[in-house]
Amino acid sequence: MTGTLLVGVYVFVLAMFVGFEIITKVPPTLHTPLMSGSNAISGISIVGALVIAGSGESTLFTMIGLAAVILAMINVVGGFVVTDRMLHMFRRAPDTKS
Amino acid sequence: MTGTLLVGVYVFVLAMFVGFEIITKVPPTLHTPLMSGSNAISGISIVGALVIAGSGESTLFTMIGLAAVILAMINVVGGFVVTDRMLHMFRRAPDTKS
Amino acid sequence: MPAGTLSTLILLSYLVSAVLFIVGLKRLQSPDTARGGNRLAAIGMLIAIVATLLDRAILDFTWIIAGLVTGGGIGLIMARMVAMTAMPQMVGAFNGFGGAASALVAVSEFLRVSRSTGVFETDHGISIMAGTLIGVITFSGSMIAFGKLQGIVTESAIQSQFIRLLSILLAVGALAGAGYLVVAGANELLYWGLIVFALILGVLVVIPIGGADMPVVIALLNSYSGLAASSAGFVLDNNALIISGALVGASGLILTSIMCRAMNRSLANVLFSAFGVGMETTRAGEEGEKVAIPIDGEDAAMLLGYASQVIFVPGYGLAVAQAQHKVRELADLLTARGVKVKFVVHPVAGRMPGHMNVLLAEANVPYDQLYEPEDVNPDIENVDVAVTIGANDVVNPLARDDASSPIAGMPIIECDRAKTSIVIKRSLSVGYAGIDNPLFYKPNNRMFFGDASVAIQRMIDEVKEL
Amino acid sequence: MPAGTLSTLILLSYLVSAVLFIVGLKRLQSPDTARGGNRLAAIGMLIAIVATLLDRAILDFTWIIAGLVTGGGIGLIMARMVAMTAMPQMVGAFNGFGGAASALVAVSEFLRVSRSTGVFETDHGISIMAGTLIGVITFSGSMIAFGKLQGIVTESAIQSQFIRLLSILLAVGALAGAGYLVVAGANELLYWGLIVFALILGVLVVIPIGGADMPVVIALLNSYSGLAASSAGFVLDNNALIISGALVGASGLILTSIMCRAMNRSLANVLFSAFGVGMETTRAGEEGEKVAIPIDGEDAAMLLGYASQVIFVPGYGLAVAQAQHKVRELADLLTARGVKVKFVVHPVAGRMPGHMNVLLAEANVPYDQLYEPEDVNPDIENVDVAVTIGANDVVNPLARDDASSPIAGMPIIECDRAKTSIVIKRSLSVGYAGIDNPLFYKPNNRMFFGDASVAIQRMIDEVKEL
Ligand SMILES: NC(=O)c1ccc[n+]([C@@H]2O[C@H](COP(=O)([O-])OP(=O)(O)OC[C@H]3O[C@@H](n4cnc5c(N)ncnc54)[C@H](OP(=O)(O)O)[C@@H]3O)[C@@H](O)[C@H]2O)c1
Ligand SMILES: NC(=O)c1ccc[n+]([C@@H]2O[C@H](COP(=O)([O-])OP(=O)(O)OC[C@H]3O[C@@H](n4cnc5c(N)ncnc54)[C@H](OP(=O)(O)O)[C@@H]3O)[C@@H](O)[C@H]2O)c1
Repeated sequence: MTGTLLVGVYVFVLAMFVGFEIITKVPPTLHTPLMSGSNAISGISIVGALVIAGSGESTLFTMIGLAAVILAMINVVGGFVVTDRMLHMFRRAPDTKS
Repeated sequence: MTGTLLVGVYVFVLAMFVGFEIITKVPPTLHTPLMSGSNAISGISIVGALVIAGSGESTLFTMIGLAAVILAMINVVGGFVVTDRMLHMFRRAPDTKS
Repeated sequence: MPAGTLSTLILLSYLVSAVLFIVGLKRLQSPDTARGGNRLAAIGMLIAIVATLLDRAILDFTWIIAGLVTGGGIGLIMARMVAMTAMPQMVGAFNGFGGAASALVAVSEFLRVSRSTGVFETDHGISIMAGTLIGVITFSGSMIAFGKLQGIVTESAIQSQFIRLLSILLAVGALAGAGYLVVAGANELLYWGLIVFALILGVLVVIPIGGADMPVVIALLNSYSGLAASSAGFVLDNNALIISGALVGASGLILTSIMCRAMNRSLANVLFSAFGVGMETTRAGEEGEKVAIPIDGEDAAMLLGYASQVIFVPGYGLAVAQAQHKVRELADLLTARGVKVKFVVHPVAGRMPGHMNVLLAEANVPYDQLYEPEDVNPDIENVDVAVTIGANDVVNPLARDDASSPIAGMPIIECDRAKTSIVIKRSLSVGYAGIDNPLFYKPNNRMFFGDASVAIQRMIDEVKEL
Repeated sequence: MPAGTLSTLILLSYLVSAVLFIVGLKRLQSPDTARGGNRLAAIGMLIAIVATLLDRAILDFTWIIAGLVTGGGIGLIMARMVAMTAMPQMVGAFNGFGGAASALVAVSEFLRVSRSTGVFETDHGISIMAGTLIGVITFSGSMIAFGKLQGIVTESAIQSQFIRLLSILLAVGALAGAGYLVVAGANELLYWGLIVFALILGVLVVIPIGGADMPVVIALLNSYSGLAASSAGFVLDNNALIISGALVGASGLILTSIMCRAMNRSLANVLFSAFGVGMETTRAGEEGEKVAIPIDGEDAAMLLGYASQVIFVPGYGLAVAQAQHKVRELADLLTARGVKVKFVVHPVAGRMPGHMNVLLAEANVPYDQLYEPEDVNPDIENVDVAVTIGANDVVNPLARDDASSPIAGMPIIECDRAKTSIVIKRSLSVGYAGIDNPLFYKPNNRMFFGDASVAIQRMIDEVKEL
């Protein structure tokens, strides 16, 4: 294993810890938005897709990249918008007691 | 900034997040052991100290390394042992209800 | 695309994105901050995209713009159009797209190596293979899950030894092929074969699972789509992808385990037992012996209108009947009459975690009027009327009383201990878990037969008459 | 020592160490798992040490063994001998050693560069300077904090404009010098100068802070010692150091902010206000006007022995008098008589977070008999006798009633609302915050003057007579 991969493993393990710690504290009320919101985040592969699509290496790569950009973008935009739509509906009682 | 330093920054930021998430959930009861235990962990610089002390580069480096090993080792052993001593005293009631 | 070739600024932007994702998810810990958190995460994504576009490795923007606009447009339309009840399949489809995108990143990296040296550095090769396989399986599995929930794939759930054996063979074959490719160097034909294997594997793994278990599968695939993104991150040596993928991976795993625990079943049981197959049509066998007392709208309205404390327990049927607005209307009517109304939401009521919360939020029920079972159960004797609306398993006393029942140990809302219980559903048939519900035959229970939406409307009309 | 030269196995061991540290700290979230967690962390450290020793960069083991044995021995003896009451200064001293070790790592790296090329890569140079400065300041600051708590540095707290100005000048000088070194290349004389600056700076920053504020300073220095280790990690490009240091850095910061918040003061106020200076000798001015009613052992024993509910509120005086075992004995006696006894521990009672918990645990008080203020305050009217043992500020009603008091807003244990309150202390003098306590003059309060240990012994004797 090279150092670079290993550093990636360090980063992965730490991020997993952060994820576990943060997500376990999300209340059940918000589990559906959590699912769609985190789903949108997994569209981060858009970053890789963009580089491929723009590399100009050959038509093949451009087309693969284009497909990846479209798919990832659906995931990103769709995910964030639908989460926002859901969360928009959550509201406190107008006559809040506490 | 080189890539290596930046990766270090990634690791640092993630570890800070992990630390914050985990430590905020430690109850006040255990704050003193937390302080001494985390203190022991900061003795991790023993790792750097060992490499210097063993590098055999010159007497100067060996002596600096030796001093660093001794100091870090006091921190590590002292920290863990004193924390264990404290935690040993924490116990549940013999007639636990729950 | 090793890290060295990206400029510091871009790498720092990625770090900012990752931090925004983390902070955004953290804000999801409370409904008050959740919307802002989602926006922060979206801003993080925007920063990552813009930073990437500034990368000097990008030479040709034509197709990129086309792709961004097309994908963004489709995503926007889907997100705007989808009904709240269709959320599970929507998330399922998005998972699939994310997985496919990650897989395509790995594919193009494979092709790049294959068309230059043809030899993999071991760890780069492993990352590419992992990215490809996980991404493709996520894609085909998600599409099947989507199809099942949407009613497109009507294939009834079958759990045959044959399928299981075939899956194992395919998995072993895919792993062996991937290993061979890493060691022996790029071979495009074999690689396409692997991809086909993975596509079929995804289908075979999801097909045998009962439609009702799909939400668990979707949460699991959510986790996979994260792992696929992480793998793509390893392929590109990009920490932003690794971090974001790991966050999503952790999130999906936790949701999966929460659902399994709330149903008191293991993940293996969900994946391999063909649970919940064809039970929508099963009828309780002992109807003849036990008596379920029906009630009509007028009597129900009398009970409700003159009660001092009422709880509503929504379940999957509420979602099916889209009765959330009606229920809210009824609750408002009763509150206006001085009745104390609470909504009690079980963590696995409905078909995905937090499903009821989203529906009730859509109907403008403030989230601080929602209670969890453990808040209400201790004093449930003081509740005059417990109205169960299209719920079944989550109010089934067997979970508490019968250790041999398949749902034994699952926490329930103990409506049978309320002074009076009213259950609104269309028949005496079973729910998700496929077991009979003794609550229906308790002397203090009344059945209000009918579609939840229609039934509640009837109650509203009658309460207004009081 | 760039990462590339370390073998994969060693790097993986470091990852395992880091994970063990994280899991170990996580286990500190409950007293049941805390001890195991501490051991896990210790195992993680052992793994890191062993992995490092296997590194081929290590050629000469003689001095290493000598160092490990000497340091380990000293640490062991210190840890075994220290009294529980001396914990704050102990942690303070250890912080200093850790900071010094990190600084020495940076120093040796500086010397290595200085004696080869003499030129720094910018980021390597920055890491070295940060490691040196943070480590050295942590060291000298910790030594002063230790000295103050141990009573070696008796220098009374002074907060003069001169010291503040000098500190700022030194800080600016150190930063400028460090920047110059990074840009212009190694210059050993200047570097030693910087170290002297940093040593003095550490002293000057801590000297003006009142002895009573030392625990906050120690938590802050704890955080610094973590940051110093992280810097050393950047210097050596070693992620294990970076991660561990960041964990400790976060932990120290959180403890600092918890202490400040519990005292309702800002960190800036703690560091720069010379709060709590010389107040051990300050007497409340209005003693003459108000009347504090004393009580003797016999009457106190009567009240306690025939009560049905008693709470004990320990404070700093308990630690001073080492009365924890006596209190436990009294509590046992009362419990045997059928009295319901609770210990109510304020989060900042004593002089460091969790101080009382450690003392009571030492006296074998089970931790599930310890309550937090908010558990007890709502029903405190039903408490027959509230016994305050060497506490003062944490039961001061001014925090609740007087918005202009320096402790306004600090949560307190409302002993003044109990049926009877007994306060055990040696005089009417003030506590840490230096303000008078109206509780002493309430009609339902009795003062039991004397050293806590002696006073409790008197109560024990009298209760036995009942
Ligand atoms: N939430 C999650 O994350 C999740 C995930 C996976 C599995 N599950 C499982 O799903 C179940 C959820 O329990 P639940 O009580 O909410 O639902 P349930 O047990 O599945 O029962 C739903 C009931 O609603 C009735 N119904 C259907 N359509 C209706 C309509 N239009 N009007 C009125 N009633 C209607 C059905 O009876 P009729 O046919 O007689 O009308 C059915 O018995 C649990 O077993 C849980 O383990 C939950
Ligand atoms: N825990 C932390 O982390 C922390 C950190 C920093 C600051 N603080 C501060 O420390 C204070 C803690 O409050 P506290 O109520 O525990 O202590 P306190 O307000 O400092 O009062 C302690 C009292 O104990 C008495 N005492 C001293 N020696 C005694 C002995 N041998 N026998 C009997 N009594 C004795 C003293 O009165 P006499 O002289 O009359 O006996 C003194 O008034 C708070 O203000 C808090 O903000 C806490």
